[in-house]
Amino acid sequence: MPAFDQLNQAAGLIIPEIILIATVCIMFLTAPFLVTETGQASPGLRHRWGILTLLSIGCAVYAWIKSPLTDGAVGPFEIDALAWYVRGVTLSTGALLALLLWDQTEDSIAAEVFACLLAVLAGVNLVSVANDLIGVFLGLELVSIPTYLLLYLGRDDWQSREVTIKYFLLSIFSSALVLFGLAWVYGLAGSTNLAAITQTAALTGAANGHQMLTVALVLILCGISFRLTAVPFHFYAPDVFQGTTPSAAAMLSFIPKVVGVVALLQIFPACYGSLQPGDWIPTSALRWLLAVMSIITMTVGNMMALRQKSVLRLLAWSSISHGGYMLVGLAVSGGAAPGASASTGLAAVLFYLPVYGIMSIGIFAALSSAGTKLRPLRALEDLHGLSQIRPAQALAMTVCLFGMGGLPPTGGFFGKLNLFFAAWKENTELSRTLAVILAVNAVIAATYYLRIIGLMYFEQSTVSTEKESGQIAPIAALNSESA
Amino acid sequence: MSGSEQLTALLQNNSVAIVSMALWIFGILWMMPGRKVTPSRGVIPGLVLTLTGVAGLLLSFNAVYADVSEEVMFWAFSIIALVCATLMITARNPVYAALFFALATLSTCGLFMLQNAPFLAAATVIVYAGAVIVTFLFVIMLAQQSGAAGYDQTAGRAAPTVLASFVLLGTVSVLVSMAPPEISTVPPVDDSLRLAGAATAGEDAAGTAPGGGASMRIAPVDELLAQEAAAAAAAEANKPEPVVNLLSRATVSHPVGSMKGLGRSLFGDYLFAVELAGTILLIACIGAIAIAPRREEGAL
Amino acid sequence: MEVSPMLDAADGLVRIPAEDLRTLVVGAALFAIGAIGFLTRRNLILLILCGELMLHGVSLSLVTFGKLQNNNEGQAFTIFLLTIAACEAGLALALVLALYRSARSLDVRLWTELREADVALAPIDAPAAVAASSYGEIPKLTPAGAEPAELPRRNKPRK
Amino acid sequence: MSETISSMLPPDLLLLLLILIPGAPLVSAIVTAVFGPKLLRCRSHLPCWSALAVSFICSLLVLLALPTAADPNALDVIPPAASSAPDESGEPVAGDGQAADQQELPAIAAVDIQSSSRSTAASPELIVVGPTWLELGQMSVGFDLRVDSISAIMLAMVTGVSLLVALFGSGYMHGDGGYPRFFAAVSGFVFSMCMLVMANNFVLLFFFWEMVGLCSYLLIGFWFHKPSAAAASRKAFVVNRIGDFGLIMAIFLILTRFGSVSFSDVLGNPGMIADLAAADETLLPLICFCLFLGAMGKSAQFPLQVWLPDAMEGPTPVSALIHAATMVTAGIYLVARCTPLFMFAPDVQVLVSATGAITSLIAALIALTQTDLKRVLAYSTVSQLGFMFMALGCGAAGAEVTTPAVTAGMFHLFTHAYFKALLFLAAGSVMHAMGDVIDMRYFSGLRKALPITHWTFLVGAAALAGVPLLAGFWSKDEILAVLGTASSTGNYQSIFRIIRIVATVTALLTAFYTFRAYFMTFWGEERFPVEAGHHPHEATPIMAWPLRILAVCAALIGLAVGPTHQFQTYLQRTVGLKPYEAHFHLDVMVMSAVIAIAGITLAWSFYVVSPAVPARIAGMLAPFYLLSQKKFFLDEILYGIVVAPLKIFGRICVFFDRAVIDCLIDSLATVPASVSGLLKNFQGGVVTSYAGVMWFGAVAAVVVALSLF
Repeated sequence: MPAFDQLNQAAGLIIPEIILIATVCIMFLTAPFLVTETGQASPGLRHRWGILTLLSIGCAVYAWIKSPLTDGAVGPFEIDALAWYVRGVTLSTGALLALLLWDQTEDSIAAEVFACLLAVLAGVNLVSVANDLIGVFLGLELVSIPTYLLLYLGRDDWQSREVTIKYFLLSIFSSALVLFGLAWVYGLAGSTNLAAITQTAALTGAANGHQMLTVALVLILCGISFRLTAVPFHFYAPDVFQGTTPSAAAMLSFIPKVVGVVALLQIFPACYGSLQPGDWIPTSALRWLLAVMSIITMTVGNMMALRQKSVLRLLAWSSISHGGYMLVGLAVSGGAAPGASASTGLAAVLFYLPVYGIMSIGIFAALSSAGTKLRPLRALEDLHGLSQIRPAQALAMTVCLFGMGGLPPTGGFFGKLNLFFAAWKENTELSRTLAVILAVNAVIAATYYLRIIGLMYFEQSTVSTEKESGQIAPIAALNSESA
Repeated sequence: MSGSEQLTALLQNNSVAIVSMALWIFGILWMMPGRKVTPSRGVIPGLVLTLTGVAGLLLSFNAVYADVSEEVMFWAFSIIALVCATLMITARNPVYAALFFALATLSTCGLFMLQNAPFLAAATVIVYAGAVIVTFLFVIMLAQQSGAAGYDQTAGRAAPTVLASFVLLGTVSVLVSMAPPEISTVPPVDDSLRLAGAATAGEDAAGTAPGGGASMRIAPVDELLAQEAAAAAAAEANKPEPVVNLLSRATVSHPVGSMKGLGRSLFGDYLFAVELAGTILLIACIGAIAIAPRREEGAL
Repeated sequence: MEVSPMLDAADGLVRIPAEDLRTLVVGAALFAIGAIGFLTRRNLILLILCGELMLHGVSLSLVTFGKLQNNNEGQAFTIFLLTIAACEAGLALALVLALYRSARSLDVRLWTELREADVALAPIDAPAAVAASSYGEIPKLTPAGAEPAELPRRNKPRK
Repeated sequence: MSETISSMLPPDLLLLLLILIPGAPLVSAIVTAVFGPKLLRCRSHLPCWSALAVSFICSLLVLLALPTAADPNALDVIPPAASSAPDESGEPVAGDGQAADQQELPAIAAVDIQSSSRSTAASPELIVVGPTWLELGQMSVGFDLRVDSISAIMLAMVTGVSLLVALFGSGYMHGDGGYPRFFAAVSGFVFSMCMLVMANNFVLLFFFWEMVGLCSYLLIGFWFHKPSAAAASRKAFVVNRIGDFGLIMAIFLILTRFGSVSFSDVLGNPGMIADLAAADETLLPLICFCLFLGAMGKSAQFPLQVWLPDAMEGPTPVSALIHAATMVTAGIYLVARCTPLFMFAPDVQVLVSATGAITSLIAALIALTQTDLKRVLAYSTVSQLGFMFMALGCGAAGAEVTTPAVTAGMFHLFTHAYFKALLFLAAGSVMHAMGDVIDMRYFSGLRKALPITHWTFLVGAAALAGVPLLAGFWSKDEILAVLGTASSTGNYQSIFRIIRIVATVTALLTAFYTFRAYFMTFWGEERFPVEAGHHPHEATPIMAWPLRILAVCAALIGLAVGPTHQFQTYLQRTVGLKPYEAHFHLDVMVMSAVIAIAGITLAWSFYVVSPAVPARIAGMLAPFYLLSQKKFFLDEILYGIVVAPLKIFGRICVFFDRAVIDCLIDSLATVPASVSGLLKNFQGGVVTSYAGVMWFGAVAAVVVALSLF
């Protein structure tokens, strides 16, 4: 029975995700029994859940290393190089995020929080391994639904509720956009299977097919741009980052971007009949759209970041502008110019993703460990003189901010350089314009990153010294940065 | 053709659809609450405009189902769905809005029936009308015991939003009515695949059944055989082996939308997706519990 | 019986019959109407219902395409859509209740504490002022001996 | 003797010596800078002393070993392990001997020591091929070291004088708050100077040329809280930049035309120089002029001499170190080193001579009337540097004069280092005793109070004045002799005749003002300034012994190497110089002796016998006196023609910057603010309006994509 054989084999392809999801189920199902009705939990419960989480991620990493590559599979899952890479990135940053969440959560909700994190990681991985529109869609939802919970569970106050409802409403709105596009893609291609769509598209030239396909793809792009925080789909980011906990913000700054990029790379190349994302050559309309969006995103993100007084909001806008940088890579990914490698832009984006993730998580980790429960770091004034009070955190943050600003010799510098060269080497007017604007924006961005560093090192402190909390996360982030 | 000529041609060819959409727009705007709390202008003119608009839009397609009863059902369900949707988004009382939503959902389910999806129609009715709407109504009642609230009497930026939405709708309808998209149907199953499928399904020896048109009926066997011959000829034309979700294919014994066919699809091709959806449901359930305020110890 | 147009096409491409196009347009219209409601209304529950309406549009398109494509994938997709919509509805209800407990209102514009620092708040109408004018006054018994005051026409309760 | 030493020095050891010479001061500088303020404090001199001693000993060994170490004829006395290294190829070869060496000195990879392929008995040279440091196109710049005759002499002189100055300085600076800083800077300075003279390419030379400038900046501005010191250090730095501009232009020209910046390739290739000179007759004069411009800045030649007298604001040991013996000699060294280039630019050589003449005359005239003891010495330094340049430029008279000219200049540099260091240190001792008062009008008759200082100062002054048999006598004779030769041969006889007269007059003036200072300080009635307290004290032993040693050197060094022409013989073997037969010029000797004694007598008669005379003469020649006292108004003139116009230009620039550029930039900076001010209105916190913008964006994207499709 080939069909059922296929299914049986498919189970072997997603062992890391199965491990993660099994852990999620265990945690969700047992957690309520360890908490009293009023929400009291035995102190230190979070350590047990945290260890379980790390254990699960460790097992998933092991399974990931052992996992085979199945290029061109037709079943529900396909592990190509992209999926393999994304899995690695997700799991490793997931471990960092788990460490970051460790001391930021209360014992009573630790299980839910950690389980949500694992579910999110599994969702990202599933999007990357799915070989089916439905798989991609469910993966996306597996990312968003736990995210609502993470946002809500972080704190119990007005702001966290506001954050959750905002993210929730905009998320379902963007999901609807994606779904409408997906419905039309299915309708025009005749199958939800990405391999089948690829084949049909290659046979019938779907890239030049009906204009409805363009409409559908544009709607999908718009919906996914919400995850990439591309302007004008970015609105939730500043408000949400400002209102939620730093750990949730760290997750939110990175994971949705990964899942967005991966989802785009799963759906779009298939609709153009390319087996590999690297072969994808978008139509000029789509390229223009990506390019314009990236220009607007970079510029608006940086300009708005310049005027921020809240450090979390500033980081949100910087996250938006980073989304713009990534869009540059996507816009030039389909080189189309003779001699240019089509995958240069993609490679640059895929390199930039983990670099950005580590930097971003590092900054939020430093922020959350430098602040305290009583006095979290929110406004830029809170950072004054941080180097005297919390030198380790200030240093970690400085390193990460240097990376964000793209100053050599950090990874951020090479990431931006890769993107720049990818755009420059494509050697079209559009891509060169993109490259120039990228460079200009990098310069603008450097000013506010350096301003933060200046505040930390050259201003007088206003923060009272309190017991430090959560030293582990920034150090972990720093280590991975230097590695 | 230059851009302006193209635009003129476009407007001329789709004048009916465009005019009806304009009427519909005016209908929505008439009924939509304003920026400030003002008394309702009365629904009748808006309702008339909306009805005319919806009917005109559907008429502009200039097509009918082969079966008259189907045609009547289509008109009834479509118009009820769209008008109720319009009333729902313009209703000043959220209870009414929820009820209009229920009505729109029911009509949509009727359209599902028309599109060979009886199971889905039933499932949607059960899920939405039976669970979602009722729950929402409970919440509305709970929240608004004191009657009308100001925020239900106002709406922001109605005109630009309605225009933008109808630009999208107009784009879609003009695109598909001017040049109906050619969809790529899945190529017929060739012998080897069909054998594999036959071995799987056992009784599916008859191969595929065309689900085109309004057919829920089974085609005569000889016609099917002729079709199979044609399909074999097509398959021989050096095409690569098609990639399909085998178990989702409609067969003679499992036509599109039948419970068996859908079950084979869900628990065959989409087995993992079902498991995944189950996990998501679990997360959502526990999440909803976690979000819900904790009760005091001992309290119910 | 009408021969399916799909078998006429040698290259595997067929035109969608016009009668099914109508259904697709109905789906798109539901989607668009839902979007309008989502963007203009202020009641949290209505917003979520409008989101569901958009998903109805998507479901209708999927089901129609499923019929056209002669496979069950469209319907399977719809079922997953339904599942996710149910998940979101459940979460939404819990969330709305939690929000209602702290704000005592379902107005989405109350939730604007997080915004750019120097942007003016969107105006929020006082609900009390509205109750009188919207559905009209609740009929009361007039004092004995007085003529009942005639209600203005516009303020008649809407059916 | 040299044979025995070189046979004792296998190449490994030789390499070690070469590395130790700059390495020891570098280590000392780092150690003192890092540990000085907290750990060493008043013991900060110890690293410096030991490093300079090591450096000096190594320099001496190298100096003695050099003539044979790299001599191909002497190879057989070098152990076989090393004989593989100095081969004919000229490329670095890692022989067996080097393996052990690399283990010892892992920091310097692929070091090789070799005698150049061009090395002959006539010009021995040791070249260390260091790690490559800079690769630009075909240019590759490495830390290549080169020691040949001229470098060896410079090294010995620099390290020797520096060691004595450091000894003196530990006494002089005792108790100063910046004690560790002083020794760190001195060590750094010596390191830079050693590297400067050991560099084997122009870029490395330039690098350390700038390092020397930096260290001198730090040392001149040592008491930076004193406004005058800060201003002086700034002035020195800025004036030097003008010269550095010339040097860097010269290096660019050399790089582009010669395709290399290595001394071996450029200077050791007379054929190529001749070809280039023949191909483009303006090229070499241009290069040489630029090089000379650099030398003018560093060696304080007219009109860039203004920084040196002001630089006396630094501590007196610093004056002795930088402004008498070492740093200012860098310019002389550069011109001497580039003799092969200058040979093809006789016009520039004449310019060198003329500049030297003008400088020395002006400086001597100014020195006549200065009352600040250190300033007198500073102007005498400028004047003596002018002498050296006069000599260096004599090569214009013909190829056969070149080598005598260069050796004469270098010889004067060599002797001058000792007696000028001596004079400065003695002046420092006076200053120390007088409570930091150095104006000669406030004290006199110190010979009884400060006997050691008195005697040593007398020796130094006599040497400077050119009293026969003392150091200055021999070298000044050489210069006058070579000037005589130049004024009787070649194309520029008339010019050199004038220069010779100037030199003679300057020599007379030198003797006069030196002894004027001496008599004013040490003779006459015994007077002390109030700052000195009731009893001035003689120098402590740690200050006295360097004075004694230097006095002995100043007295004997000329006698030791002058009559035997050993210096000349040694120096001739530098690359680019031709050996010649040195001989005495009795006529010149007699004349210069007469001049010296005349000058001294005049000073004696004016300031000891009849102290009223100078005042009367000053009254008679009031305008000239004023001119001299005010330093010919050179500072003012420079201010008027250079600084003031630049200031006005600067004002204009500032105005332009404020009014135009700033306005532009400011308005540019308001763009993000205004744009974000507009954008912020979309960010009002209402979630449905966010969704609205998303929706508009999506619809716009659809429409745009379709219209572009």
